[in-house]
Amino acid sequence: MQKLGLDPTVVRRARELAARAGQPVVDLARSHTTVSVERAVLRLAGVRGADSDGIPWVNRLVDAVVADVGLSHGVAVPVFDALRREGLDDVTVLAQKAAAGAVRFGVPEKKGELTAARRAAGRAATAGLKVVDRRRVERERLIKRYGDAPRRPWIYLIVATGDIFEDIPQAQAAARAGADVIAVIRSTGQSLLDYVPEGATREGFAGTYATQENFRLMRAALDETSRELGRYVRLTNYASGLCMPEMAVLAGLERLDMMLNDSMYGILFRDINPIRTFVDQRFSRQVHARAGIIINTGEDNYLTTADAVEAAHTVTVSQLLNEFFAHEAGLADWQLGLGHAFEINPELPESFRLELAHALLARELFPDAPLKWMPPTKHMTGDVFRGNLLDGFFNLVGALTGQGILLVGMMTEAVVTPWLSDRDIALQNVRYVLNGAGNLHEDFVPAPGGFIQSRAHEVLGEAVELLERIVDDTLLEAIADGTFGIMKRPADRGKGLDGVAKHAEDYFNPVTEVLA
Amino acid sequence: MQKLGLDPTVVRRARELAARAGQPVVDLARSHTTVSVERAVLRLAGVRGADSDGIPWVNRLVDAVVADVGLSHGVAVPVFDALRREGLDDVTVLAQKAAAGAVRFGVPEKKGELTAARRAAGRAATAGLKVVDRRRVERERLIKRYGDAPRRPWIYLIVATGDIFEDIPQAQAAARAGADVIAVIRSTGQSLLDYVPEGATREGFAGTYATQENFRLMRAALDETSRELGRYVRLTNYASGLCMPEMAVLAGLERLDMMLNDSMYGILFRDINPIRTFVDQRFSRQVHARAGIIINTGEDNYLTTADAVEAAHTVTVSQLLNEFFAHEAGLADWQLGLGHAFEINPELPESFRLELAHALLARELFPDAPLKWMPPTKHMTGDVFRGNLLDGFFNLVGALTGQGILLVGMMTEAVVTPWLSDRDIALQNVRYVLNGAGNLHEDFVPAPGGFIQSRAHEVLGEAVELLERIVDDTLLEAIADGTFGIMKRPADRGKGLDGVAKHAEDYFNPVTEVLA
Amino acid sequence: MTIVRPYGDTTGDGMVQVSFTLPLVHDKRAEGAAVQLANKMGLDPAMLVHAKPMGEGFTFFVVYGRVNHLVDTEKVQVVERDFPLLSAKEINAVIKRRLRRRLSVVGACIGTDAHTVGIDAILNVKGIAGEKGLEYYRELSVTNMGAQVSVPDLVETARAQKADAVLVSQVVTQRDAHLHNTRAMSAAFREAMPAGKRPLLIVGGPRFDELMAAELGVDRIFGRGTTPREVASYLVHALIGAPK
Amino acid sequence: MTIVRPYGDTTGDGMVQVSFTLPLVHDKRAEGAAVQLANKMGLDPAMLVHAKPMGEGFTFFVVYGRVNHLVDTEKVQVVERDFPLLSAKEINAVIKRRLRRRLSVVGACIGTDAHTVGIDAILNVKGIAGEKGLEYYRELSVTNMGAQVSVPDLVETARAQKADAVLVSQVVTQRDAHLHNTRAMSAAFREAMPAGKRPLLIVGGPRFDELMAAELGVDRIFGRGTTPREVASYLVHALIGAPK
Ligand code: B12
Ligand code: B12
Ligand SMILES: Cc1ncc(COP(=O)(O)O)c(C=O)c1O
Ligand SMILES: Cc1ncc(COP(=O)(O)O)c(C=O)c1O
Repeated sequence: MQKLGLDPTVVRRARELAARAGQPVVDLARSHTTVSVERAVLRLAGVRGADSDGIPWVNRLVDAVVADVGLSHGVAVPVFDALRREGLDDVTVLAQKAAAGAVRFGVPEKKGELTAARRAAGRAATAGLKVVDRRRVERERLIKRYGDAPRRPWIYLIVATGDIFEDIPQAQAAARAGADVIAVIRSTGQSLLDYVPEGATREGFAGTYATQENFRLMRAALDETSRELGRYVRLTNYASGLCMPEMAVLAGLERLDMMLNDSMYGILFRDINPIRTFVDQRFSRQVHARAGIIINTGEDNYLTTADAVEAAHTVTVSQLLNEFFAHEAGLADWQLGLGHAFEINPELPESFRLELAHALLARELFPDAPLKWMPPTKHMTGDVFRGNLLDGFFNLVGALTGQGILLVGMMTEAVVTPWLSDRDIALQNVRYVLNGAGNLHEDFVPAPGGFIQSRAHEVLGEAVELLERIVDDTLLEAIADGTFGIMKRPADRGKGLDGVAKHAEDYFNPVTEVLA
Repeated sequence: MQKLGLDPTVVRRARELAARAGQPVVDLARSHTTVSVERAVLRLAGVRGADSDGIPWVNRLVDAVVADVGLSHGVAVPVFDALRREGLDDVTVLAQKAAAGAVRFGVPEKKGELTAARRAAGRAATAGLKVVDRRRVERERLIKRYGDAPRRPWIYLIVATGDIFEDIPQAQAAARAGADVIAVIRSTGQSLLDYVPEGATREGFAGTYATQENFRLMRAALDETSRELGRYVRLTNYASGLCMPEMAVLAGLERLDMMLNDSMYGILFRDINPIRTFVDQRFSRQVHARAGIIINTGEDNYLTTADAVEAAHTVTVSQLLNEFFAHEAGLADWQLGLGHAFEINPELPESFRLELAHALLARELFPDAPLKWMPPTKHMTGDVFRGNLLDGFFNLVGALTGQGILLVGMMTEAVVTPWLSDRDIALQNVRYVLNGAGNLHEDFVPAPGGFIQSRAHEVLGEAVELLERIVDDTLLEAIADGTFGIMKRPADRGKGLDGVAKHAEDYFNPVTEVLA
Repeated sequence: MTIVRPYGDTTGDGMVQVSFTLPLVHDKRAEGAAVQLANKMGLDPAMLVHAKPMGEGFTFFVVYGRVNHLVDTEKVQVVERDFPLLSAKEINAVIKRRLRRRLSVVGACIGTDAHTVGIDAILNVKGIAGEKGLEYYRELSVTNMGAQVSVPDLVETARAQKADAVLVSQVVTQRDAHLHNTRAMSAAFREAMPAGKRPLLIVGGPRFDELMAAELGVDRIFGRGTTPREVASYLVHALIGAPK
Repeated sequence: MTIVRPYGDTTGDGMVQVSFTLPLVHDKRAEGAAVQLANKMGLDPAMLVHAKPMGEGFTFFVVYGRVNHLVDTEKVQVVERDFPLLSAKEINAVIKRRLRRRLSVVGACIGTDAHTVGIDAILNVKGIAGEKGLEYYRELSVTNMGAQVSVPDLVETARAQKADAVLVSQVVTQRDAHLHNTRAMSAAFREAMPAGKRPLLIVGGPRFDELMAAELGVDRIFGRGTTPREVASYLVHALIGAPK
């Protein structure tokens, strides 16, 4: 049921503008590659493990290729050409040799060698994608076998102990307590590492590292719990930071179910170079599309730095852009966990109705996307009694507006990363609201022309205006100007720009060949 | 706006049935008197103070009259006859003499003496009522001068330290923090005392005594705070228990603004005799009507002993009865703070929508009464985090259904009488809800024929059925059967029956003469 | 495990939450005072995470921190159930076989306390938590005197009913009302009846400390969440002994 | 008043609320363990009012009770503001008159911490709580390096900007990240510059203990709710001295 009476022509116009604003960035992404995209390719093609310093062999291999021929041709051809020349069949062994300085890389001049290298790379990459495909089938099978989450919204809980072996029992406990989705938070520093750490880890600040092994361990533990509970429990991590494409690959290989993956988060909140981010982002989304992974975007973050009322329309604009980029990369609507949040200052008159207006706008603009509804954080304080109350009203908005994924708020938000008891209290809160008022949306009918409808129309109007400006000025300019989250990020600054290259004429990527 | 689509004929029928069920009880009340009614008359007529054991002179005087002539004539004539005979002009002095055994009482046989006594009693009682009238005018003036509560619902807070001198600063602090109404809880034992203690008191369990002096002290303190805040802060106490009529008089004399005053509470929850209660109740309401005091009824209490869903219709029935009795005693609709409560088990599916249905039913049945909305108590536990959450949803129902008086719930309900910080947290909760969602009722439209409407119709239907049964069996039988709050209270049992007398032919009461 | 610490999100982290009001105007010194108190309670480090001025001269605080106390579960004092939990059937059978008359129980909520829901939950057929109350037991004869019963009336009724056990409920605890009333009750029974003739004295209510029975002069205390079957089983155990 | 107690609803009642989790399965013994802990924290009597089993082998407790500790407000240790709070006008005037050049400030959020809202609140024109940030002060020259700045970069920039003061923010505190980073920062400055040439080192963030400045090797710590004017006033006080 449409409750806001949005004008379909305005909605259509908003989408058109988003496409026009996004297209230049897509063009950029299609014509560039990055070290992480190339490493992701090699991971799919079978490179595994790390050297004794913990630097992954994919990093060593890509570095070696870049040193010899640069990045612009892609690494697949030089690598598979060398593999043939060296008479090896294991790319990891090649990486080890290359790291020792024992291999030279180049793009073969002979047509036959080129074709052979491309074909070999294609076979290897396809083998990797097959694993991803198997994982996807496996997920579907397990959901069928164990059963799916019992209702919408899915209940999404975080664990963040900083030690995978503490995280595991906490995640299992959270699942038993009712979580449908577990997100394992990673260490504060990881997004700026230009490699993915290896192995099980017990360190980190406010979370431990995202590694393939940690993914595997956690997924196995949750499979066990899913079996026990008779309900498939989803696992989430982050495809963001400098290794976004590799994270997407690892998630696909280890059957993660959802990934935080935003088109602009890294730019805005990690000061990663915009071009780097957009290129990495497109590749990671192609992989997510293939893996059947649901992405979660990060519009909620803007409201922690910008004002949630003033900047409400920037959330809408960003959702439209994220949608455009996602569709372009092959993601279906059911995979779009577009983000938004309950971050209006609770002291503001009508704050709750404003939240309803914003949440409903997102719901009606993206009727087929499983919106990710984020709890209050910015206006949470050390007053934990008040905190639990705000979380309750956040949950109510979630229920009234049919959000798809409910990130459960913690009363200790302003104090600590969640304690065991915080999660328990928070889940009790969610259960009370969903159980007691879960169907109240039937009786929630924004008065025609009233406060809620007007506010939603106003925000949509502002979004259209902003999109018009972005189309005129370019998205990169808008980002440089602080349009999103008041963070100013010029396109020629930020981390990781040196890992970007424009495609050479002969650029070849066996993965995008398949995924495109 | 009517949101439930109640059938006006059903509503009319419910009221008619309530009148028919109540009328025999009114007849009973009109043909009986009680020791407390008579003491109330003497208080209005000017008897003050207590003996050295703390027994008020009114008690001594009424006891002396009863010993000589019984209660059935009323005490006014014997007393004022004796006053004339003794050549006294101060009734308190007469009481003292009578207590010493120095006065005999009788009903004068001579027409002239009788008329003289009646006239003297009438003059004295009228003087007392004049004070009450002055207080009422004073209230109206102060409200005009300081301003009234800024919004509906009025915010109602309890103080219960057990010491009037701790209660006062706490009440003032509560008012400054936002309370529009302060209720001073009295000691657990007071309702069964057949006299009103005298003077300022610093003892009691879970509250200190209701005395004329405590009333005066608290009203004076709140007047001071009202001036300071530029908003008249109302004061509440209890007209219930064995001294209900006297409490009403003292409240009128000391400008209390609201009084807890229910037609059946004392019967059910204090095991006071039903006849005693109904007689006392009628008189007390006549006085409240004159004093411009708002009464608060006690239907909320039923839901602490009975189940709030099963017994929902008993609340409606009791509200209809309380309304009938109140109108009959001269109270206007604006004086009817009919009680109901948020007491449904929060574990029950749809609990919140059921609460909405019940609260809205009360609202639409009594559109002109300032309903008193009571917070969760029964299902509160020592989990104070959950407690604050439930209170928030209680506040939301209050706002969505336009309740008149919001009794603020405390997160420590199951633990202690409210602490200073509990009130602060509770008020913060109320402010958040009213400020953020106070106008959400505009968007709350129970779906036609949906869950909320159906439930409200169902409860009203059950109420009509129950009223039909009560009309057939009599109200006294229904009370004896445990219809209300599952408490079984036969009409010939309970405390205070010996203080009841049927009017003699010549019964005279100078107060009811005026108030009738 | 015998030694444990509070658990926030990591074994042994010792984390706890504390809130309180100090009668001080809110300023830095008051915040320091709050930290001082938390330190005295054993929180170190103590994080003051919330301070809110209230009224005149009061401030409310929330403090989180690591507490350095250890909990030794071996040294925990509790009143463990030292009798078998019997079924209604067993209870009736034991009474019938060993006592050969119905066991007489008198219940009341004494003093000015009017909270009957608790004692009714134990006595009335309706019961609580899915268990029927003592009235339901064929071999128990129950007299429920209701609320606000005076101690002399209770003693009188106990005598008249030849009570084997007296069950008293106390819910209001402000200013230790429950302790005063219980002491008055047990003293009255001691005065009224010789040791051998006295009924078993049992009190219950949500805020009693079950360890205080001796101090209050009663035989047993039941706290939060008591069920009728526990009480009936205890009655059999204390008055008749083990079933056999 | 110098000696105070917590206040529930009566002067001197000493009432506090505590909650925590114990790694114990919920039973009577666990409840006893919770009371034991509360007793060790000084609650006596301790009322256990809520116990909730969580997951496997954990129980959450809420306890209320009277704490027997006294708070001596004379003995409270706080970092009191020991400098006058100046207006922007005064600050600019003092710098202009006494320093005769703009005072150079370099700010950053170091380590992997990406929380810039706090340092931005102090530095950016926008400010916080109605006060403009340091950039707004005509006589202050502000370099805001943003977040996730490495210590070597910070030292480098401080040198380049001839910083009179370096302002560092730390918000993430898990596993004492803020303390590690602050120590690393102050050590780097000590190593890189001789005592007389070092800028004033200031750190801030919501979970710092303001008493730890010496221990962390910095000149001053600012906590929750700091406003730009306080910081500017301190800069003037510490670098220039009293206005006159
Ligand atoms: C229901 C209720 C009422 C009802 C009582 C109706 C009735 N007929 O009982 C009404 C509305 C009348 C009422 C009135 C008052 N109440 Co009241 N009431 C409550 C309430 C909401 C629930 C109590 C309850 O029924 N619990 C459910 C039963 C099943 O639990 P229980 O009593 O703990 O009993 C269990 C065990 O303890 C044990 N047990 C109990 N007794 C016994 C006895 C024996 C022998 C055994 C073996 C076991 C046993 O077994 C039971 C079953 O498991 C509580 C708040 C709360 N949520 O706890 C306040 C509460 C108890 N009331 C309170 C107060 C202060 C009052 C009033 C004084 C307030 C006023 N405004 O005037 C009045 C006066 C009452 C008086 N004179 O005593 C306070 C007491 C504060 C304190 N700690 O001292 C409370 C805690 C609320 C508060 N925070 O202020 N109340
Ligand atoms: C906004 C926010 C974010 C934003 C930050 C955006 C940005 N550009 O800053 C985003 C969304 C990006 C974010 C991310 C994360 N966050 Co964050 N975040 C918050 C949040 C909601 C508010 C912080 C804030 O802005 N406060 C407002 C400012 C004005 O206050 P302030 O920082 O205290 O600053 C004042 C004073 O402390 C002082 N001050 C501060 N610095 C300085 C410096 C100087 C020199 C001086 C003088 C004074 C001073 O003055 C300021 C003004 O009064 C808090 C929760 C909360 N409600 O507190 C969590 C919180 C800080 N985040 C947390 C975490 C764990 C993270 C993540 C690691 C989580 C994740 N899922 O990945 C990430 C990674 C961040 C990273 N690498 O550091 C935790 C930290 C836990 C802990 N105690 O260690 C918190 C407490 C939430 C939680 N409970 O988990 N976060
Ligand atoms: C979309 C998105 N990506 C990433 C992150 C954080 O992860 P990291 O900084 O470790 O990449 C967040 C944080 O909440 C997020 O919202
Ligand atoms: C209508 C009514 N009267 C009286 C009381 C309690 O007062 P008392 O028992 O002291 O008369 C209540 C308690 O909440 C009540 O609801």
